[in-house]
Amino acid sequence: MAKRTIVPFGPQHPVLPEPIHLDLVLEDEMVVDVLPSVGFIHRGLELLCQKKSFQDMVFVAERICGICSFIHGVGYCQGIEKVMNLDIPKRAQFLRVFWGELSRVHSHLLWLGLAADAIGFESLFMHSWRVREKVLAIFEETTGGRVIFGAAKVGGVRIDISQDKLDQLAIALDEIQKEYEPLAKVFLEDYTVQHRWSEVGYLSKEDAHQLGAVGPTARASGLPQDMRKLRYGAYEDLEVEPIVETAGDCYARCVVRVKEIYQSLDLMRRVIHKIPAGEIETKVTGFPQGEYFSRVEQPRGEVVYYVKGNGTKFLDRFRVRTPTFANIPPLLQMLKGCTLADVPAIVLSIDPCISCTER
Amino acid sequence: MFEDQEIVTIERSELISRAQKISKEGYRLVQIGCTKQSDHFQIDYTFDKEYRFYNLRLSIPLDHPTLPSISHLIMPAFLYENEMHDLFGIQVSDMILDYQGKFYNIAKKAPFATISAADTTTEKG
Amino acid sequence: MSDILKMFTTVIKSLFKKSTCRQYPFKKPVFFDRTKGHIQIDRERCILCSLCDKRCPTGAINVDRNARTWAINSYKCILCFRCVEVCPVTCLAMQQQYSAPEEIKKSEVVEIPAKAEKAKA
Amino acid sequence: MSIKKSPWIIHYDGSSCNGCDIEVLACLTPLYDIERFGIINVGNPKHADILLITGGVNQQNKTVIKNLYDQMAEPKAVVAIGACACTGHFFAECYNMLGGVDTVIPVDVFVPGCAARPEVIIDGVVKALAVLEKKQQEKVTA
Repeated sequence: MAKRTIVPFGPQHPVLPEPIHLDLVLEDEMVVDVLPSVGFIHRGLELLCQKKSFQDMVFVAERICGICSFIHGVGYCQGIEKVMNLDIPKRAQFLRVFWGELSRVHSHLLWLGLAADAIGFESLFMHSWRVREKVLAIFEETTGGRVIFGAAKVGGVRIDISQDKLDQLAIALDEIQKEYEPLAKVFLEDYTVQHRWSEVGYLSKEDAHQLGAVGPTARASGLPQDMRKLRYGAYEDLEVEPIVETAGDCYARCVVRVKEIYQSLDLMRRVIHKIPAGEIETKVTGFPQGEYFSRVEQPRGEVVYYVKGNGTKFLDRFRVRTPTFANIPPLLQMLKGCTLADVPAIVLSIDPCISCTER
Repeated sequence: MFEDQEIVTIERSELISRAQKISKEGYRLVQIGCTKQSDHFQIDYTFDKEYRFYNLRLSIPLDHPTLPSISHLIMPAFLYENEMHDLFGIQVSDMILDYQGKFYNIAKKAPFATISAADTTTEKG
Repeated sequence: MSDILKMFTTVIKSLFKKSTCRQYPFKKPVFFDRTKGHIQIDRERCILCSLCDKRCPTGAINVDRNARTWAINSYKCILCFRCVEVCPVTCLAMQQQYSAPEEIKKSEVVEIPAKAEKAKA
Repeated sequence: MSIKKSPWIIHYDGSSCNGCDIEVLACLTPLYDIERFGIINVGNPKHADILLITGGVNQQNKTVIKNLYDQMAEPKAVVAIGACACTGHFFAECYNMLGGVDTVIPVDVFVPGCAARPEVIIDGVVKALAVLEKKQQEKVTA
């Protein structure tokens, strides 16, 4: 038997923008066991619900994570809206989908860049982020913020986009797609990318289900699982088909994300086409009483918000289960049996968002 | 559109058998969550199968919070159980991986259980 | 062969294309109408109602009625727009220019002239 | 002199929400591209002159930040980026947070914003250069 060594990975590591610590047990070059330790970003923000009113909690929810900030806000608002039996105007719901899908494009482009960087493909990283800046420009133009924009609100959205602006945005989306196409071609066809990711970090369909994988990680292993199929909000009027790959390796996870960007761009065009005129928010009176598990689909997968109100302006409990938390057990499974050199690529392939995970 | 959510209340002794049954039926574990109530801890085990939401709920007393682990049946449960131990001080027995309270490494022990809503309400106005 | 040709066309195109870079700080930053920069107060109109102080989720705004001052700590402000929404006399506004980095944290204190209140009342 | 022409930076994510982190990364990418000024993001604290910290300090990463700071060579400057790193804003009330970065290590420049814009981050780094210069002169005269 080969000699066992323990290699610490993180928390400050060149390939990781965020701190996570893994103890890798190695036999020669092979990883045989992994022990994760988390908690570097644990802030304890769930307990803030006892200090901030339920309307201020939207700002806290948006700061769970800066990448999928808007969807966090929307998920929280949906939970409160169900508890309070609020009827949200259709226009607000469509705007939520618009910004939500735009966030997905931004998040996936960001991931594609980081993943390219992890395999040493520097120019691809730069090009992904160049296209991503165009998405951020749309955010800034419509809401005023580049990454965290505080557009969600209990009862609707805070800012409207005029019809003229929406028509202009349709053109901007076409431009983004035009710039994105050659980039996507590199991810789908380039030899380097395929060579580095094919058959690395394999996760079978059974394991993915058993270990509770969510989002692109699950879809790349052949599980058609997408919470947008629950048809919450405006997804009631917008049909979404989950994008599924069956290979189950890092490359399949990349392909899922590359294709989801096209899907999101398409969804946004449908939103611009279908969006009805009208109010953007309903007046909120009273305080939430009751409980609800709100489930929405984030760029990284399914996220669950549990809100429990007790009839005062402070909530009893606010709990978030974020997609990366659910993806840690599949990650441990993928890492077993890989080589040390593949660890960064595999860790990045689940799109880890540590500040979500530890809250 | 809001989904229908089935919440079933069970006893602590039933937990293992119910969890075994439901994971055999092909449900996946979505989350395990804990909520502190005035006289008990409310524990939620959430499962999902093809977008069907199913929740097992049980309550355990505040002064003697113990739970059997389901992590040898459903592996991902160990993360949530360690989390519950660190945040609420719930003793979970026989976890497949026990961090011994070092999961989140919080200076204060079981913050969610010791802080009550009354003494933290500091917001102005 | 065709690959090399393709490469050269890309290189030559890139050589003559306009730079993507915004060339900050040599050129001025690009702002949009809605860009969130910092909160500005119109001191002539402020009535010291201290609603913004109460509603601010982070406690960045401090209103002192006795000293007649309105202070904002831009290192606490999260640009959530809340104060602008609640202000009854709309004397607060979001400006596009961001607040500059400093070596010491200090609040920006604005004194509210007394005559403004009389004029309002 | 050479430091001023080409400072190397190291970035550590305290307990931030990622918002400021991706803006720090955005500074390195084509639209803002601070490599124009010879600024390089490195992974090793021993190579770095400026430490960029996003997010506040909590119980667990307190020691990590201290270690990173101690491992950097003199002269060094610390830039706290975003409202969390400056004061902790509403997260300062959380049970696990100590507050801003200045509770653990001395901070030279505070960059406001939530999330801080790339332009402000560039301004902050430029300001840190002046601090570095001053520190170096003090070191020479001492």
